[in-house]
Amino acid sequence: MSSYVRARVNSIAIHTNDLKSLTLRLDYNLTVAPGQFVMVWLPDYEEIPISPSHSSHNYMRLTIKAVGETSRALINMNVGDELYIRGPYGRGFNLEREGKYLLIGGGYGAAPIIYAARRLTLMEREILYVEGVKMRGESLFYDEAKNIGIDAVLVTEDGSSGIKGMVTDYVANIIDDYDILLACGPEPMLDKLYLMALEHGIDAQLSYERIVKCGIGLCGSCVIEGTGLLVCMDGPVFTVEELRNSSYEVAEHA
Amino acid sequence: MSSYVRARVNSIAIHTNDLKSLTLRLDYNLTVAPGQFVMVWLPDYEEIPISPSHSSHNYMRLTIKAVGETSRALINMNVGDELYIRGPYGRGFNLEREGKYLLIGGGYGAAPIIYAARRLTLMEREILYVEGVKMRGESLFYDEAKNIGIDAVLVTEDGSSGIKGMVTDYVANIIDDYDILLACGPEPMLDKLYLMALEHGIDAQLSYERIVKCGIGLCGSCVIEGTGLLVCMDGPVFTVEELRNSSYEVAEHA
Amino acid sequence: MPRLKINVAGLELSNPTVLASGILGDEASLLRRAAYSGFGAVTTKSFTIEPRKGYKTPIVAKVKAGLINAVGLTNPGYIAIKDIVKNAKVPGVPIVVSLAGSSVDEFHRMAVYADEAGADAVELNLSCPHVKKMGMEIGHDPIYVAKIVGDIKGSITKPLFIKIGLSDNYMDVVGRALDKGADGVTAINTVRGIAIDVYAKRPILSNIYGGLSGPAIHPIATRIIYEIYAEYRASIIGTGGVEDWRDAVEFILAGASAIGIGTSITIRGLGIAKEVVEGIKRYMDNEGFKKLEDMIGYVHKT
Amino acid sequence: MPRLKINVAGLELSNPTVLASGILGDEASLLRRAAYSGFGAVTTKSFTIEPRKGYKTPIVAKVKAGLINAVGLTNPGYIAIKDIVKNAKVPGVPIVVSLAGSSVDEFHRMAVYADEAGADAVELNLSCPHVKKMGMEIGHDPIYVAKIVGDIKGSITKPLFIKIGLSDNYMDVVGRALDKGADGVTAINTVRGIAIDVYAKRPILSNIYGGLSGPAIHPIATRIIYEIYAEYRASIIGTGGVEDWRDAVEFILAGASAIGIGTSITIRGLGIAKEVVEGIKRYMDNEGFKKLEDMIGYVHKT
Ligand SMILES: Cc1cc2nc3c(=O)[nH]c(=O)nc-3n(C[C@H](O)[C@H](O)[C@H](O)COP(=O)(O)OP(=O)(O)OC[C@H]3O[C@@H](n4cnc5c(N)ncnc54)[C@H](O)[C@@H]3O)c2cc1C
Ligand SMILES: Cc1cc2nc3c(=O)[nH]c(=O)nc-3n(C[C@H](O)[C@H](O)[C@H](O)COP(=O)(O)OP(=O)(O)OC[C@H]3O[C@@H](n4cnc5c(N)ncnc54)[C@H](O)[C@@H]3O)c2cc1C
Ligand SMILES: Cc1cc2nc3c(=O)[nH]c(=O)nc-3n(C[C@H](O)[C@H](O)[C@H](O)COP(=O)(O)O)c2cc1C
Ligand SMILES: Cc1cc2nc3c(=O)[nH]c(=O)nc-3n(C[C@H](O)[C@H](O)[C@H](O)COP(=O)(O)O)c2cc1C
Ligand code: FES
Ligand code: FES
Repeated sequence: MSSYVRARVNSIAIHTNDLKSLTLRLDYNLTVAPGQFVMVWLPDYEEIPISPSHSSHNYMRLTIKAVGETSRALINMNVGDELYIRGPYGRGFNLEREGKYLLIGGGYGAAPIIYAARRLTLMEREILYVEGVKMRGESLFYDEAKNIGIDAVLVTEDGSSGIKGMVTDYVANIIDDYDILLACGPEPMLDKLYLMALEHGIDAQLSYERIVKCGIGLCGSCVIEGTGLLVCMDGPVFTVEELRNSSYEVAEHA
Repeated sequence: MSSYVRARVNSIAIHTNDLKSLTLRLDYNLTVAPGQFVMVWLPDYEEIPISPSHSSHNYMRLTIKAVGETSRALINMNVGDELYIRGPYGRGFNLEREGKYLLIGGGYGAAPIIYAARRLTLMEREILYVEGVKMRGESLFYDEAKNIGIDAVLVTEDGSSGIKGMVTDYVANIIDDYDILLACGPEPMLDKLYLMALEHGIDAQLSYERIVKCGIGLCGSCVIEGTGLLVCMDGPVFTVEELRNSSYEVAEHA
Repeated sequence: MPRLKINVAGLELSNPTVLASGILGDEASLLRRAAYSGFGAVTTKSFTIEPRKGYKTPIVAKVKAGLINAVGLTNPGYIAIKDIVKNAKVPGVPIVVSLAGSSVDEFHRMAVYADEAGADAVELNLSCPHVKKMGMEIGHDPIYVAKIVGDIKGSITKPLFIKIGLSDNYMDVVGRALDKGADGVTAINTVRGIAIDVYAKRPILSNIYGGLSGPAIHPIATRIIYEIYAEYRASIIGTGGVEDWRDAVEFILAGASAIGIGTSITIRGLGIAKEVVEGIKRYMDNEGFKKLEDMIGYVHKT
Repeated sequence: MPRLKINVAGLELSNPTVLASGILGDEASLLRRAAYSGFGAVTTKSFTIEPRKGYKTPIVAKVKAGLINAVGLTNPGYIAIKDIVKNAKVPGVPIVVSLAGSSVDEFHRMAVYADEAGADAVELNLSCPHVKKMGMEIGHDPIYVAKIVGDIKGSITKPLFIKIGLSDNYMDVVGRALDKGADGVTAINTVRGIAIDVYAKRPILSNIYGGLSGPAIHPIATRIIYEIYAEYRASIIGTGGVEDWRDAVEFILAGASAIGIGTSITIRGLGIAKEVVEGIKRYMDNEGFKKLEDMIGYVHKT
């Protein structure tokens, strides 16, 4: 575990009222691999885990959804405001595997996915970026993916833009065309993909969330119940085999 | 400061009743440059500073004169007995200077001098090894120097072997033929050489002793009074300039 | 092959490493994982009567010589002990249940419950340095500690350990606790400290104060183990800054029968238990120790 | 250019670094060398009434997180203060004379003598953790400390500091000492510890126990500085594990007016004073602090 690096908000992209991307400039370089996370401390508030949607040298982009006090305070920051970062922590996506990549982001889970998509594109891998949201206007990185020439599909639940339906239903139709699946998003989505990957025998890497307090494998708060796996050390990205071998059980929602 | 390395006595050379050389085999490599020292700890006794008369990988030779409890206990050790070494500490002789070297060892001060002589010989420098003792039979490394083909002179106070007289008187006659003078021995000898070097404008490196307790520049016990110089950190080898610039004053004996 | 099996105050361990209390928390699957990874025993996080959410983040701060934490005794309340012990049990790896009460009665209730729930030993946390009215504030009062221990001792069947921290009077605390029948001593807990971020210009931990652990406290723990062994020849689980077999051996030579490991798990992972055990074995082989018992408190014999 | 001049309880320092007591001992030329190397003030080793040879070697042991020493208050006896102060004086660099007595009377005699001998300040060592009947044993008794301070205060003209260590009741000790007129507090001394060599199989120090210093104790010192400042707004010379400007700034933000430096001199040499001062300057520039006073205790303001 490292000490904090100070960061300043350099620019802000407003996706929706509750969802913004902050581009930060750090006092020192701190590069995070796609899927890894950092601990973001806002003094007077708490420290929370975030998987950057981009990271390079002393620039870092955090895409944050306001769900509680700290995340709301973060998206309410102004350009020039200071926050504190420690990390990187955890294991990110393994991008070294050969094959066709299917990338799936749901909600703010699209953050590490777009970052992985950029990195895979640099590596000249064949990829499809799929983003699932409730409705038009909630999309985070679909346009960005398009703009940089990434094959991308938007799936909206209400059909207000792109393909209509649940992102998992869309994926079910195309999954057999791909070798590797990377996903981050709400747990029900991940669990469906988990079962789908097991069924189709596809190599999948899924980024799960739990309450991360220490980030360094000491406090146990981020355990995936019953598995003995820690999100902060063993994850946040897990392969389907790792989950299965640790007797992961999907909840009712899946 | 490092932790202790355990050493075992491998062989013992008896020079006189009070003076022996112990060849040690260490559990780990610990190489000491000529003129540097190690702290030698004999549990149940004390820890004392010694400048090895040889050192290479996990072998080390200590030449010890019994003057008090610990040094006596050390020379009374048997082959296979254990002792503990930390170091190396201090600044040894600078052997990088070009020119003709005059090496002078008095009493057990010959220890770092023979080690320096061996090293200089390997470096193919021109050297003369001079050892000063009271009488025949007290010589430590004159034969060793000869055996390995080093130009060597033995000076005995009573003339029982080699040249008769004080080693400093002998040196006074030849000093102008040399560029660099290295010496270790009793303080009166060093002080005379100090004055001689100042007078002849010769580059001299002299190894002084004080009570070394910590070896790491904290306790101040090894200060050369009035100079602010610490034997354990700034020495034990000092150049004539360093001493002069720190207002070193030779005692009455010189 | 040197023998690493050891009986620590009635607790049979296949090797002397013990997962320290609070590390990895209370979740059964994590305790099981620790047990499978090679620890001789695992200790639960300290339980309290009521569930506790713990402090707000940040709950840990890195310092040069270790870590400062103020988790805040997060736990689901002592009623959960039963399920946790049941689900965490791995054959051959005893579970020590740690308890943090704020009164004689609380400690008593929890200890009896843990005993019945199948805990293999009970550890009283008398030394948490960052929670008010629990731990340290109680542990600094020898008379009160004696009362707690005396009150519990007759009521449970399993070995009873007290966990102490650094204070001016721990020798008195330990002496009285042993008199009242405590079977062993776990030493030491973390030491109160603060870390400040010079850029944020404030204490890092939300609780300001936290407990210092890791290499920083190893020499302090060595001293406390040494003193307790010298005076009482007690069974000691030596804890504090153990990162490798050498740190562990120092504790054993000073008088510890077992070795608690916490903070260094964050750097070395759970594999540290095996590494330490292998290191101790090699050391014993080299130095001619046939069994762990011969090493315990060895420095007091020379 | 930020201003690093600071008045610490009446002691005028050109910069906030202070050579900690005991480091480099008592010899005048060494104190002078420290003064010339950039320290804002230098502290002598603690003097006692009678000369003391100190302990047998080993007197230091390296541990991962610092150093343990038991020098044993080696000193030539307080009568030597006069010559040392005279010879060690460097213009603009005050000399703090440290004293270790074993009674009110001893402290009094030495303090008056040091005052008359030209000491710029007197520091009472109430916290040496490894010498019997001196230091710690006295420093743990608040009433006795108050008596010592009260007794000296009217009799000397220079600022009076008390040097405290880690104990359960240092807040009480400091409170009472300040009440009786102590001008400042030096915090902290070393923390009692033991190091064992696993091959020699015995404690390294001839005295067995020694004082832990270096990075290990920095978070403990930060906490004590923080607490004393929070409660008493005292003038504090923060000491313990300062290796770089960051460590120093932590202390200042916590409430220290000056920074004692000891152990890290063995790694960084005497040049550390200048390095720390330069680092603090850069930090003040970057963070917009105009003078040291604005930084002192800053974390208590937010
Ligand atoms: C590895 C990792 C990466 C993450 N990356 C991002 C990211 O890129 N962008 C982003 O917006 N968020 C991300 N999160 C989630 C983010 O950390 C939480 O939303 C945040 O901690 C909420 O903090 P808060 O103080 O604002 O809300 P709180 O008041 O702490 O919580 C609000 C609600 O959310 C619940 N909650 C908090 N954290 C979690 C969690 N981790 N899992 C499930 N429920 C939780 C709480 O129980 C509560 O009901 C990530 C989480 C993890 C573990
Ligand atoms: C850098 C250095 C290198 C040394 N190398 C060697 C060596 O290679 N071989 C060797 O035999 N000795 C060497 N010495 C000297 C050796 O360290 C001392 O002889 C030893 O410490 C004496 O310890 P003791 O316990 O046996 O005697 P003690 O009982 O400690 O001392 C016996 C007498 O010697 C005096 N004394 C002790 N140490 C010193 C000292 N350093 N200077 C002056 N007087 C002292 C004491 O005051 C006392 O009068 C070296 C010393 C230094 C500083
Ligand atoms: C994150 C964390 C949580 C802890 N929680 C507890 C606890 O609940 N009860 C307890 O008795 N000790 C607790 N401790 C103290 C440890 O059990 C151990 O005594 C201490 O950390 C020293 O060992 P170490 O240096 O190996 O970590 C905790 C320590 C840490 C680092
Ligand atoms: C070798 C050594 C000798 C010391 N001698 C004294 C002393 O005589 N009087 C005293 O008050 N403190 C003494 N101390 C304590 C230091 O002044 C300081 O408080 C402590 O070492 C913590 O600071 P550091 O971590 O920077 O060394 C000594 C410390 C060391 C390492
Ligand atoms: S967040 Fe503490 S163990 Fe993962
Ligand atoms: S021996 Fe301690 S300073 Fe040199």
